[in-house]
Formats: sequence, structure tokens, C-alpha cells
Amino acid sequence: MSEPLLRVAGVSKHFGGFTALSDVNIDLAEGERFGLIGPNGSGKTTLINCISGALRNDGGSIRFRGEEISTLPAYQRTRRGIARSFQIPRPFHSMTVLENLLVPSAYVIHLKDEEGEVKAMEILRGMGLAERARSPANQLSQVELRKLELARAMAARPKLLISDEAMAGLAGAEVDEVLQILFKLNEQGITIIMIEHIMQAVMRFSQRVICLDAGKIICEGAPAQIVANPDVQKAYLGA
Amino acid sequence: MALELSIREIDAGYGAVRALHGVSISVAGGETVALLGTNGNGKSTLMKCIMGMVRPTKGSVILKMDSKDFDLTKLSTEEIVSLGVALVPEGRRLFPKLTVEENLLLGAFRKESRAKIPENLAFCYQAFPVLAERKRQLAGSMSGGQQQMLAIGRALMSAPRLLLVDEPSVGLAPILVSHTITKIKELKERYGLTVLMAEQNFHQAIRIADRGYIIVHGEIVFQGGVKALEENELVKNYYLGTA
Amino acid sequence: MSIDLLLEAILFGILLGCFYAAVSIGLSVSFGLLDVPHVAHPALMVFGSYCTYLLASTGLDPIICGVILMPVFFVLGVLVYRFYYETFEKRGTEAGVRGLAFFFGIAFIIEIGLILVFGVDQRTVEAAYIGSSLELGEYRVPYRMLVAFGVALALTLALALYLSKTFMGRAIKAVAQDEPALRLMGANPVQVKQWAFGIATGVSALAGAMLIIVGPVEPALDRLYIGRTFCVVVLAGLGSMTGTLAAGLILGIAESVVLMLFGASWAPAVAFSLLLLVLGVRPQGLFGR
Amino acid sequence: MTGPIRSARGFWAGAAAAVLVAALLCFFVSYEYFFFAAYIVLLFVTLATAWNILGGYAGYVNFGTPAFFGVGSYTAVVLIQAAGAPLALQIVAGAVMAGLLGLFAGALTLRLRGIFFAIATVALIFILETVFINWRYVGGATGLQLLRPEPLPPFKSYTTMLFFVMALLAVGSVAVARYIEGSWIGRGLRALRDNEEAAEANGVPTLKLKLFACTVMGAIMGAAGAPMPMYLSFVEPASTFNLNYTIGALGGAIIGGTSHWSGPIIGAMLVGTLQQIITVTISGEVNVLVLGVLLVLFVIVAPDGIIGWFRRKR
Repeated sequence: MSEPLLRVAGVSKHFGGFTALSDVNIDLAEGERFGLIGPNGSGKTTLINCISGALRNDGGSIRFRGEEISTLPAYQRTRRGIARSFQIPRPFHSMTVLENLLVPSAYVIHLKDEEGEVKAMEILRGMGLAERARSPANQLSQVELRKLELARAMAARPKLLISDEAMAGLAGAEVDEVLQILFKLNEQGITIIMIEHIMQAVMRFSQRVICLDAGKIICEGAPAQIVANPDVQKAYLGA
Repeated sequence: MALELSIREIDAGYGAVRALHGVSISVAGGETVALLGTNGNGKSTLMKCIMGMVRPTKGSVILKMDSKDFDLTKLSTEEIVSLGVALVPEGRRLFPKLTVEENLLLGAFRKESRAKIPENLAFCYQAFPVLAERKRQLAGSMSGGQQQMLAIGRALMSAPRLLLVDEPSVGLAPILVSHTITKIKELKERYGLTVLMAEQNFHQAIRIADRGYIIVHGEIVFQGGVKALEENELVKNYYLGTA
Repeated sequence: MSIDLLLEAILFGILLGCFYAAVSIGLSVSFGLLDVPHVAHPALMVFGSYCTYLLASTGLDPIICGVILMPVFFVLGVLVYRFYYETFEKRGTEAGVRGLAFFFGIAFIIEIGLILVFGVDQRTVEAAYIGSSLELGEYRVPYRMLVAFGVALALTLALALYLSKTFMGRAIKAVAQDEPALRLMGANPVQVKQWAFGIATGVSALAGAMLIIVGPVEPALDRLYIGRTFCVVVLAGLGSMTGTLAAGLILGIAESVVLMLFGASWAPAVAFSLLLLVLGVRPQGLFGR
Repeated sequence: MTGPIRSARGFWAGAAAAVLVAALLCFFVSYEYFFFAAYIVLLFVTLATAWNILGGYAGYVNFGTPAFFGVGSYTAVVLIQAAGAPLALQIVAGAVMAGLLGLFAGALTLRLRGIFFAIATVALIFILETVFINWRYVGGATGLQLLRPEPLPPFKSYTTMLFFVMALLAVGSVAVARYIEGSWIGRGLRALRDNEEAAEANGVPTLKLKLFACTVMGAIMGAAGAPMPMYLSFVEPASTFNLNYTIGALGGAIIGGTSHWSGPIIGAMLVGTLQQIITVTISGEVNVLVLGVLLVLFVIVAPDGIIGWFRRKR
């Protein structure tokens, strides 16, 4: 059997005396829509920071397309096909929306500006952000900033996209809009990890869900199984 | 005790994102009230509105104390703290490079609480013996459960009358969650506190609460006594998103 | 090289080291604890030396002059921080580059201002303990070094005690770690920082007085002390008071030994080289947490 | 996409015109002091432009201009002493040595916060000054008199020739800065200045880019320092490793504006000219004081510099 797209094996992470992750194992198949849930502070963001390279895991291994990546710097991981959006948007505020997208297109895809702009405009149109292309990033609304996060991640043409709470704080219609964008990207063959607090969204989107609690995986399965799982109920509702 | 917190019809948010829509809740003196809901639904924002860390764009937050009314939307966080309101913040927010004892003593920064330091410190150490054993240790080097104890202890050092606790269960293993919640109940009884606790762990929270509110997408969708909450089938749906 | 000479160098280094700790302790608060890129700290100190020089010309003891100047410098420090806060910290964006440029400009203005008023000549003060030495067997220890040593030790210990035993002191240590959490303790972070910066500046008045007791002072002296003070503060691990004392001793002994082995012309490079070494090898400092 | 191409043509036309004007001045101005003063203004343009590559685009403050500049100067002196090397070789060697120094300083401290890099660059100045004070071969603390060779034809004096060389260096450094600013390198530098973690996540090798910028900055400053001993016919540590170069480079860039390559040109021209006037009419100290006050004022009141005024009005 060939190796999965992403294999997280026995990963742990500590901050001082605090254990943020312990023995986390995840296999992710190509093209999957994968949900990562868990109560606040359960280690979701720490886990994706370890996968994307913003943090180094203390123990365990992370393999992407058969290659050990856990010692690579973040930019190398992006170049190998892992892109992410940030929970709190981090635009390059001195640049326009379009220029924001030209950063990954120059550094990851190695496109010349002319080609990069064409591709970036395509992505922006797909996200309904095209008319804002020439606006400075620091003038965007919250929804637009979230879209910019996703659009910029897409400009790196990732094989794996990690969406870190791209919908937090958005209203109902806006949630649907972002969700549709993610579905569309998945149809193009991109594997997606979605971290979300909005349960309806995760459950609608994901084919498979993992629930973290206090740094450990407590349950894994299809959305319906997860909702029915007593451990998950315990993690959220308590015992 | 003459104390009442009443929040009426507040809207609040960050930039263009509205996190609270017309939320009204009230907490009477001596009560333990639970604010229930999963994350991202506005619990922390509400706590911050009470503490003056987020300003509501609409509505009022009034603290009645000893027949005086304080409009908390007009006061700074420091002034609210000195009225006798303490918050155990989400994620604990300890000073990681200070020792356990220094963290506790900082809790007693407000002038009204300084006289009672020996008494309060002794009580903290009695309630949480682990803090006494580790009083010279740096706060950042302690485990998650110990840090939560310290955060609660630190809030108590200010000798508050109204204690707000934001997500005490965050990042804790189940056994510690239960332990922490039990402690809050003990402390409440011992000090005669009024407690408002934001918590997503439903069953643990209503174990010690008198009443509760369920908040979903920044709106109160259900309120009632413990019995009503327990018997309500909708709770699970609200929580797990199957509604 | 004889053991005797080495011992003498180490003894002198210890005296010098305590003095270096004392002149760095203000920076240990303003940069180490408050995270303000205060490259003008040594210039303010030299400014303190010149103020001492003026006051001492009335016949006052220079240490007394330094103590008198402390409240004045405290107020100056409060004003400088207030200004820095309103202009840079509050606005947030790119405070780094502009804050650094601001303090560098201030240092420059102080230095040139002193040159315009006092000229480039060295200035000294008079006191009974300046010029004579204590004979300890075959060693001679200048009294001025002993006086500076005593005052430095007292100052360092007093500040360390203040920071760990008082409410305001603890708040100062906490403020850069988590400002919103400090608000929840009922303290206003801006007021805490303002107070702390006042103390750091007030302390540098006394440090300036010691500077002119230990040796003659000229306007450009602050440049050397950029190296010494930042070396001590970084080596100590930002904001650690006991670390500051230890780091001061390390620098003092290192300088004194280099002075003995290679001569005075190499001494200025010691602090700067040690600083580079620490930054490259262990930027969290010896006592960093 | 005709816009960028047309403006590129405009730039090169302007650069060629600048060089041509410099050449014409060499033959039609006979007042020697003019070249002496203009050389310094052009030197400041070069230094400020180099400073801005790291300071403006990447947001890392360098206080060590004299260190890079001085390494260039002393590399030239060593070559003159050892082999009587020609000016062009001195400049190239100065650039290489100062570029290596930039690489070293960057590798040591560019992983850290900007303040640590800034302090480390101060350290470089004093360490190098101490080294050269103790190095007899290049004159030690007292310095060294240097004999100027005959100017190359068609220049009528060595000062005129140095003026022209410095004009070439200034134009060259602006061209380099402009290329970096407009290329993927500049975009990466701005990205990491805006948000380092987001830059990494978008494929920008932040440390490598910073090292590159720091090396280029050092090399340009070194090249600008190499002709200085011949300009003065003298070299000594105190005036070579002088903090006035720090404030000149930093002040020129910040006063002119750091967001565009034209900012440091405008700022350095203004500051350099003003300094020449004040030094002659009042005193050297007052001139530095004015520069310090201007710098602080601009940082407070007009953080986007002079070009910020024009950009906002547009």
C-alpha cells in the first residue's frame, strides 16, 4: 500500500510544563476533506502549526508525500505543497490584495509577475475578490481578509490546504460563501484540513473528522459517527 | 448580598465582525450562573464586555452594588477590578516568568485587597496545596492543571465580590476539569461570592450552577434553571451542531 | 605574567564589574523589562555626569549631587516615556524602526548638545576620596573605585529588592509579559511603564554621578557605554537583576584582564566583542529564562 | 504591460543623464571646492540608498554604517600599501570585504529581533575601530598620509576624478536598490517586514533574504568607503569609524522616505547639502545637531518622509 499524502505519527509538543499535544497520529489520503475539531485549547492550532512548520514538534514524525518534513523550515514545506491560512488574518499590510498573492506565486511557483498576475486574478475572481485586487490589504473588511488568507494560500498551488478557522466570526451567509469556496477547491483535487468551531460547517464539509481533547485524539470517524460518539459528547458537554 | 449584574441588549464585536447580538443576562448576588456554548459563540466577548476590555456598541452593562449603580461600559478595566470584580481569563494568562507567589501577590494589586493578603494567601495555599509546594517555581513551568489553579487563586487574591471565570476547562484533562469546577464551588461558598462562569463543558458547569444561559452565534437561545437545561433535548443539538 | 598581577586585575575587575552592573541596571529595566529600544540610555547617563559636574562645582559631594538629581531625572524619564508611548507604542505599526531611530537621534542630540555647551574637553569632579588609594599590602585600591563599588552594590540590591518586594515592582516585572492580564489585576500598564521608565532614568542620574567619580567624562563617552550597558543587559538575560550583577562582574573582570595583558588600547573592544559573542551564541543570556 | 517598461526606460534615461551631467561638470566647472563638497553629498546618497535596502525594505535598522564604510576604506589602504593597487580594484575589494562583514553580522544576529541586530552593528564599529587603532601597518591611531597618484586622463584633477567615480557609485547603488525594490526580492523583503511568519508560510526564505539584503548593503557601503582615503589623502580610525556616517545614512533614508528608492536620494541630497552649508558657515557640531534634530522631527511628525507628502497628496 502506498504511503498517504500526509502521515502524522506520534507527534508531541510541550510548552514549558504544559503538554499541548501528545502522541497524535493522523493519516490523510489525497483529495480528502478532513475536519479537525475539539474544544478550545485542545491543541488544534498547535497541531497545524507543527504540520505547517511554524512550530517544531518535540517528538514523532511528520511525513508529506513520503518525505520526512518535521525538520524543514516553514517555507520549504510550503514549497513542497502545504499551504495554510491564519486564524487571525495576517495580510502583508503594505501591499495590495494582488501583490499579496504575488508573494507565493513568485516564491513557491516561481512565476514571473505577468503570469502571476493572470493566475492571481483567476483565484481572486473565484473568491469574489477580483474588484478589490488593487486595494491596499489594510483597507479590507473581515470577510475580505478571510478570503484573502485563503486566496493567498491558493496562490501557492498547494496539494494540502489547511484552513484555520476561516469562518470564525462570520455571519451565516458569509459562512456558506467560504464553505462553497472550499468545496470548489477540493473538487480541483486539493486535500483540505478544516479547523472550525462552527460545527454545522465542519460536519457538512468533512468526509472524516478527528476530535482532539487536551492534546490527544479522542475519536476519529465520519461526521455522523463523531456527533454520536460518547467521548466527543463528553469532551464538549462534559461528563 | 446587595449585588446585581444586569446586561441588557448588548451588541459587540471586533471591527466589522459582530460577536454579540442583543444579549441580555442577569446575575443576582450569591448566584452561580453558567454561560454555556461551544467556542466562537461569543462567551469570551461577553466576559470582556463586563471587564471593559471590549466596548459594546449598543446596550448597557450595569453593576448594582450596595444600592449604587455602576455603568461598566464607562469604566476602565482597572476601575472595574477595583470595584471588586475579578476575571479568570480564558487561557489563564499567567505571568510565565514570575514565580507562583509573585503571580498570587500581583492578584492583590488593588488597594482594597492589600490588607487581607496574609489571610487570602494562606487560604489559597490551603485550597491549592500544590501552589504552596511550588511557590518559588516559575508559573510557565507548571502543568496545565496547576496553571488553572494558580489563575483562580490569583483572581481570589483580589478579594472579589463578583468572580468571572472564562472557560476554566480549557486544555485540561477530564479529571482535572471536574476537580477545577468543584474547587470553584467550594471557593464560592467559602467567600460568599457571586459567580458567572463561561464554560462549554455542559455537564460539569451545571453541576455547580443555579441557572444557565445557552449562547449560540452571539445570541442567547435558551435560559433556565439547572433542571430545565438538563431536560432540554435541544442542548445537545445546539452544541454538536445537529440542530 | 605573574599571579600577583592577575589577582590585582581580577580584584580591580570586581570593583569595575559592580560599577558596570550599576550603570546598566537602568537599561535592564527600560530595555530588559519594558522592551523599549532605549539606545539613548548611556547618553542620558553622561548627561547626568555633566549635571553632577555643575552641581558639584558648588562644593557638594558628587554622590549627594547624584541623589539630588534622581527625582529630576525621574520626572524626565516619565516625560520621555509618555512621549514615546503617545508617538510610537500607541500607533503600533513599525514602532521598531522609528523607535530605534528616535532614541538614536535623542542620544545624538544630547551628545552634541553637551559638546556645544561644555566643549570636547574632559571634565572631573573633586572629592576627598578621589585621587587617593587604599593600601592593602602590596595592592593599591583607589578610594574612588571603592566608593563607586559601594554605591553600585547598594543601588543594584535596592532596585532588585524593590522589584521583587513591592506591588509596583512586581507589576513592572509583569508588564511586558502580558499587558491585558496586568489590567485584570487592577493596574494600568501605561502608568506602570511610565513609572518604571522614570525609575530607570532616575537611577541613571546616580550612575552618571558615579561615572564622573570613577574617571573623567567627555560628551562622546556614551558611545563606549552603549557597548558596556547592552553587553551587561543581554548577557544577564533581559530583565534579570541578579543576572545584571553577575554579568557586570564578568565584563569588569574581562576588561581588566585584557587591559593588563594587551594594554588600554584594546579595552574598548572587550564589551563589544563579548556582546557580539553573546548575541551569536546565547542570545537569551546567561540567566535568561 | 507597458507601464513598468516605460518607467524602466525613464529610469535608465535619467541615470544616463545624471552620469552625463556629472561628466560635463567635470570639464566645465573649475572651482575645485565644488567637487570636494559634491563628493560628500553623493557619498551620502550612496550610503542612504544602501541603508534603505535593509532598513527600509526589510525593516532592520543598521547603526553600523561606519563599520562597513570603514572596512571599505581600510581595505583600500591595505591594497595601496601592499601593492599600490588601482582605484577600481580598491573599490571592488572594499565591496567584497564589507559585503562579507554584512554576511557575518547578519548570520550572527538577523535571526533575532531588530534591536539586537542594531546593537550588534554598533559593536562592529567599535571593534573594528579598536582593531585599526592597534594595526600599525595601516597607520594605527595616528593615521597615515597617502600620496595621490596622477589622475587618469581625461580628468584634470584627482578630486574631479573621485567626484565622477562617486557619481557612478551613487547611480549604480540606486539602480541596484531600484532593481531589488521592484523584483521578487523586494516583495519578499516587504512581506517579511509586514509579517515574518506569514512570509515564511508563503514560501519566502526569510533568513536568506535578510542575509542577502545585509550583504548587498554592506558591499555598497564598502565600495563607497574605498575611495575615501584618497579623497582625504589621509586615513585614521577616529574619522573613518565616525558615527556621523550612521546618522547620515539613517537620517537621509528616513527623512527622504523609506518606501521608495527615490526617498534616500532626496533625503541625502537635502541633508548632505544642508550639512555642507552649515559646516562652512557655522560649525561641524551644529551641522550634526541639526541633522539629529531633523531626524527626530521627521520620525515623529512625518514618518513617511518627504516622499510621503507627495504620495499622500496624489
